[in-house]
Amino acid sequence: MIAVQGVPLVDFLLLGALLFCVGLFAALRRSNAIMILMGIEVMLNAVNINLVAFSRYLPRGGDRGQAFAVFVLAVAAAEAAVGLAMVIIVSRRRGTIEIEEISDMRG
Amino acid sequence: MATGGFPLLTVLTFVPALGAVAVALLPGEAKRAIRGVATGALAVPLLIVVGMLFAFRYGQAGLQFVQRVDWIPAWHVQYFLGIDGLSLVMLLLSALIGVLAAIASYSIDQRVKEYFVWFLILQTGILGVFCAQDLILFIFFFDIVLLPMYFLIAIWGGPRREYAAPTSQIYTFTGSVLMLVAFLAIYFLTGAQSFAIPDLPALISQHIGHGVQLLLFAVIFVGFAIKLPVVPFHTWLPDAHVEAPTPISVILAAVLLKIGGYGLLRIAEPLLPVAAHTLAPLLGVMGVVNIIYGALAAMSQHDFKKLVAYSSVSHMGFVLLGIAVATPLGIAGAIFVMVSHGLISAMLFLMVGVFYDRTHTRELSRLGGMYRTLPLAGTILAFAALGNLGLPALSGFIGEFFTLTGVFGSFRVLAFWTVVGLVLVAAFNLMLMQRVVMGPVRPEWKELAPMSARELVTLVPLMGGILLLGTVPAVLVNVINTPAAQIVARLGGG
Amino acid sequence: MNWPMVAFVVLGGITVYSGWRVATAPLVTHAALFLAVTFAGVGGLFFLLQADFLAAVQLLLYAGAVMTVVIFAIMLSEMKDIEEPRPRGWLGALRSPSLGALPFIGAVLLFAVMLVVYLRGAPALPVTPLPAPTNSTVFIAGALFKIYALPFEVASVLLLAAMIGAIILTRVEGGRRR
Amino acid sequence: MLNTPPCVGSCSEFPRLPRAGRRGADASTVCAPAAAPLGAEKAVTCLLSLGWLVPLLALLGYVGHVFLGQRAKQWSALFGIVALALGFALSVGMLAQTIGGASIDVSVPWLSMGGINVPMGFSIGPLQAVMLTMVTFVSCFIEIYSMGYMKGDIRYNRFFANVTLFVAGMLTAVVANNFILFFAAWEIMGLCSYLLIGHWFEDPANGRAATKAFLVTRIGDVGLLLGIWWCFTLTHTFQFAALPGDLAALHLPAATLNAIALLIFLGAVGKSAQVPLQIWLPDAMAGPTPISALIHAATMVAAGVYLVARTYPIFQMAPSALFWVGLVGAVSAFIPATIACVQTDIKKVLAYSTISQLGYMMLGLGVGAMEAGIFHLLTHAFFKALLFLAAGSVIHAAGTQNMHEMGGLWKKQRWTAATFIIGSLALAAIPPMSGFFSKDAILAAAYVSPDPVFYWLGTVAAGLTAYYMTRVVLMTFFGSPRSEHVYEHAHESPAVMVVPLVVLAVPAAALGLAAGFLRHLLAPGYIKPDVGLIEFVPLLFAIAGFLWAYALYTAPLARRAALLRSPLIAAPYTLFKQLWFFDHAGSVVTYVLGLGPSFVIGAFDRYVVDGLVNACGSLCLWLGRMCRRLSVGNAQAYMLTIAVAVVIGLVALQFQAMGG
Repeated sequence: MIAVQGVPLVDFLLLGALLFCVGLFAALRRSNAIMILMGIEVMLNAVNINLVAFSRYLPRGGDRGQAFAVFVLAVAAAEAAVGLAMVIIVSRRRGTIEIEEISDMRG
Repeated sequence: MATGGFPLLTVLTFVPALGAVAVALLPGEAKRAIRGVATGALAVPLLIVVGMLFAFRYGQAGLQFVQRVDWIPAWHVQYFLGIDGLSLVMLLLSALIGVLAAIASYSIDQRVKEYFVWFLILQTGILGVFCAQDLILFIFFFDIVLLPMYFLIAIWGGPRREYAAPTSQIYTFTGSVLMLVAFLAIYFLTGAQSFAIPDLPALISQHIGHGVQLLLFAVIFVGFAIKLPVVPFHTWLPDAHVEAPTPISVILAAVLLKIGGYGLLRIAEPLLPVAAHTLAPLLGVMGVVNIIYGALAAMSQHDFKKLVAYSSVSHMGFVLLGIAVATPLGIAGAIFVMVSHGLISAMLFLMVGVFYDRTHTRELSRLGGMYRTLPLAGTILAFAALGNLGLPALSGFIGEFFTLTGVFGSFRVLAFWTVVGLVLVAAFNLMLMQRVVMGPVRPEWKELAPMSARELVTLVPLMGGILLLGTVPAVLVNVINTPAAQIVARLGGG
Repeated sequence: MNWPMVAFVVLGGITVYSGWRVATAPLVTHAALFLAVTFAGVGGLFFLLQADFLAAVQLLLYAGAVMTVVIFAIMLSEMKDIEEPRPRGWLGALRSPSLGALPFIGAVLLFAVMLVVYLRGAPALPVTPLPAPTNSTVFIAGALFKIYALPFEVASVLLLAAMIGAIILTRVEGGRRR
Repeated sequence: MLNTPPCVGSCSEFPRLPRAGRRGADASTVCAPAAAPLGAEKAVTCLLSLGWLVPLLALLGYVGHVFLGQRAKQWSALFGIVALALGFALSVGMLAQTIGGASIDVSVPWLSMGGINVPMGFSIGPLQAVMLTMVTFVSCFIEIYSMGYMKGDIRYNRFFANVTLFVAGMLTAVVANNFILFFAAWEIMGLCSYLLIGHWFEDPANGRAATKAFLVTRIGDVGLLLGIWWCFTLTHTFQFAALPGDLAALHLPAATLNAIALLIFLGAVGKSAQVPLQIWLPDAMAGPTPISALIHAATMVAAGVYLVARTYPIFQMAPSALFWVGLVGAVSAFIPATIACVQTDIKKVLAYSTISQLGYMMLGLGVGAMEAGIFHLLTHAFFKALLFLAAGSVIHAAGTQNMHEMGGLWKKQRWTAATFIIGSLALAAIPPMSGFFSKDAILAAAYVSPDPVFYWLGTVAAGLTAYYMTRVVLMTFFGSPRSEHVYEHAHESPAVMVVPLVVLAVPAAALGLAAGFLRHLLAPGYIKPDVGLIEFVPLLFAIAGFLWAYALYTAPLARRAALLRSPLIAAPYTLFKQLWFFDHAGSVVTYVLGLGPSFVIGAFDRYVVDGLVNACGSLCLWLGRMCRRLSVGNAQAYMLTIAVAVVIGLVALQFQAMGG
């Protein structure tokens, strides 16, 4: 296994941050509900990277980081399932899942 | 009685609350039972207060029937009850008015149970306010009074009650919030270990600079000025009065307004004497403005109840003037005016109720010739109106005369202006009598039901009280001399 | 040659690029595929970090389950067209129909701030990872079932609720096809 | 001079009343035997110590009316009459004792409030005894008269109750020995005058007249209040006995003394309807005639003069106060006399004549002749009450107050006419009637005083008085009846009304003889200034006035109409007819100071102050709406705001980290 000796923790954090911002950009840019959910999935993964990196580099935490990453996974899965179910319903009822039309909840 | 003794004041304050619970348990239809229990629950405090009148040691300064127990130790808040002459007088007034208003409430017949539950909670709040010696406890009872008032006006009120109830209660609530802020400021600035009113003055004078004291006094004053009411903050009163049912506007005028004056005397003056001294001229001017403004506004009213409401504004001006003068005579006069106005305005509002129940109108232009149609009611209204304009041999005169004697000593110019107010007060009371009582008999009011025994039961004690205080004022004055002297001593010593 | 760094750079690059494509791919299906690549990239990173259990779970769960759910969603929802209008010029990709250039600016801004934060904090962070545990699954299991037993149960309840919710929502629709 | 043994018994030496601060001053009965006791130890129960009984009897009469009046039906009037008769008997007894020089001043502690000690009590001296006798005598006979006049009135009992309460108020005012009790009684009198003027309140005009009366007197009372407070602030006492001494001891500046005296005088001006506060008295004629006789002629309006007399030492201390009193008196004597000459309503003529005579009394006080003023007050009380009652009898018979509808009633009402003429002669100060002696004393003192203007104003007014009284007599009783209906309808009043007329006519005529006795009683050392022939100048004016009126009103109507057109007479005529524009001034003041500002304040309050409060309410609503528009409904916008918020948070943390 390629041990990750040479890579400092900071790089992982930067990668996580970059991936998070890309996910955010995806969520904000897209006008299609599903795409937004995908963006959110990416952001969640970015968080996982950080968690695992912390668990591996920081002595005090032990492997809490990885355990927590598992929970993030669980939540992400549940969120994806319910989110997409709702998107399907909206598309059926409204015939569209463009964010602009779905704005009944405005002020 | 020392702290350990029988918790008389707690019993006094919470008997109406128990009454409320009892009434709540009764079935809604049993109207007679509800009224009986409610009146009983209100009569008990009156008996207790009358008992206390005898047990009270008048000459002795300081608090009596004291009960002091930790309530919220974490924040140094204590359940601290105690009364002196001033509180005793106010308790007597509110207990008496409470019973009379309850009897007057027999005319209310929709949702009777709810009405009396709120009524009893209101009475508990009132009695509590006059006993509380801890700032937070004072605010606690002060706010307990607000909620029932809202419901009592909003549900059983007149046509514009939806507007009047929230406005008036929010207005008063803002006042109490202001006061709370000031009390907390005092607590933190002085690092006091308790909110007890007797202990704070010393700490305040040590820890808080004059500038801050002035600011604190101003904030507390605004809180009580809304309740008193003082002119710029008075507009809630006419609306609240006009829309409130008769017994409630009796309590509002006779007792609730006095909480403002009582608060100034109990909290604002003793706690911040230096600020009180520097702001005294301003208070005096506001008092005079109150009198003249209230009288002029009353003159231009077309609604009977609004006229009486503005007359309350005008009379509270005397209280403010007496407090501003801060001499034993001035303050004793202010307290006397509070009690006498309590009785007189209660009578006036009851009379408004008497005429409204029969004619269903409060338009002064439509009322007239009541001497002939309701001779007894006309005479009693005349009695009340003459008491209101300060006719000697009635309590109004003694209060105003001695307050202004005190005022003349300190602010001569104010006395000259107040005297103009006196003429205006006489004017609007006479106009009231002319429009309602005199004049030809109106065809539409030909056959009105004469005064019922129940109405007379509520009015006769008040007339007796006014006459007694008018001819033998020493009865009340001996009780309030000591607290007045005490307040002034602390002010002077301040 | 610092192989781990090379591996890290390659995997990181793939993940970030596919993430970027998820954001900018005109076709929904393309975006979905790139999403799968991103998940795989992250899984690879976990391997790199010797968190083998997590890597496996990641690949299995994300790349597998979540992707299928996304694909289902794409197919079942009646999108008008899966083709987004061709953006004009290279800047077009950055503009969103409703918010314009704001998303990109927001994301860049956020990244810049995080960059600054990390770089300022970098010296204090350790450079070399701890000695990897022989078998991370045992270790994670210990954490999951001893220290975080309660959260674990809650997570399971959450998943159960999500399942039921998804079924009911879609079933009701299924029952009465309009 | 009968020399009854001086009052001994329970009187003790005259200790000065303790200054404020001593709690529970015991009942310091004071009964100073002025004349040296002859050692005769005859223990005569000091009638004076029962002085408080007189007002109390009247009060009991009132209580009787209120509670038992309804049942007693037509005999309910007896409560008042019996009470007053007893009061009169007691007063005469006390008068006898005061002649011996006894006086009494009793106080009991009533109230100690805020560190001041307010005793309450009564004091009887020669002045008080005389007033008590007059008031009880006049009011007793007026009540007897009213039994006839008010027969059949729906509120018969309430009328007598109010009259008796009024007399109780007047008597209390006379006996009061401190300002508070005095002011209380003063206001009770105002109240009863208000209630009685508005007795027939069905007619709104009566109601307005009553309110006007109360308000105008209230303006005066308010001045008195200020005077009282000023005295109290300086001397810490309300007692009449102690005040002058304490004020003198303070050596106050002239301005303060003047101010205090004039403020007290303002109270008198209000109550005694002196110019400019005299506008209420003519309107007060709306009340029943016995009331006009009792309250608005004999007693209440005289209370103002009594107040000045009671606090005379204070006026004497104030350098220029007496001048103003004299001036107001002289002006109040002249102007109403002119107005009375042109009035057509018999009661209005008598009302203006009352103001004029009160002006004489104030003039008397103003020029230092206090006992002359008081003597005129007494004589005026009798003959003016007589005139009003006689006028009442005419109105009762003729059914109208307008003199143009009367005429030739001499044949129909012999007794009323005779008593009316006696009253008129007394009023016109024709010797040997009482009016001559009292008015002459005042004018003599005025002549000697430093301001001769007062004397000439008084003398011209005397002439005018004779003119308008002759005019009234001629128009009412002589000449040809101007309306047949009135003439047929006229008949002599019943005995219960005529007897009081005759009884009152006796003192109206004979009281002049008692001038010397009264002068000695009221001011022992005073000698009437002897002005020789000047004494008869006012009489000449009076005779001239009589002749002019006689010439004018026995001639045919046409000549009078022609006279009116001549420029010399037309201008003053309109001036007098318009009541010297005082009423217009009054209504202007009411609107400018009263109703106008009240309307403005009412509107200001409703729209501006209340508007501000409502504005706060609507401000919150507006803010609410603004915030609502912020949430646009676009999910992505929300996400973006969160992201931006995080960015700002981090940046802030960094700055804090850097800064910290």
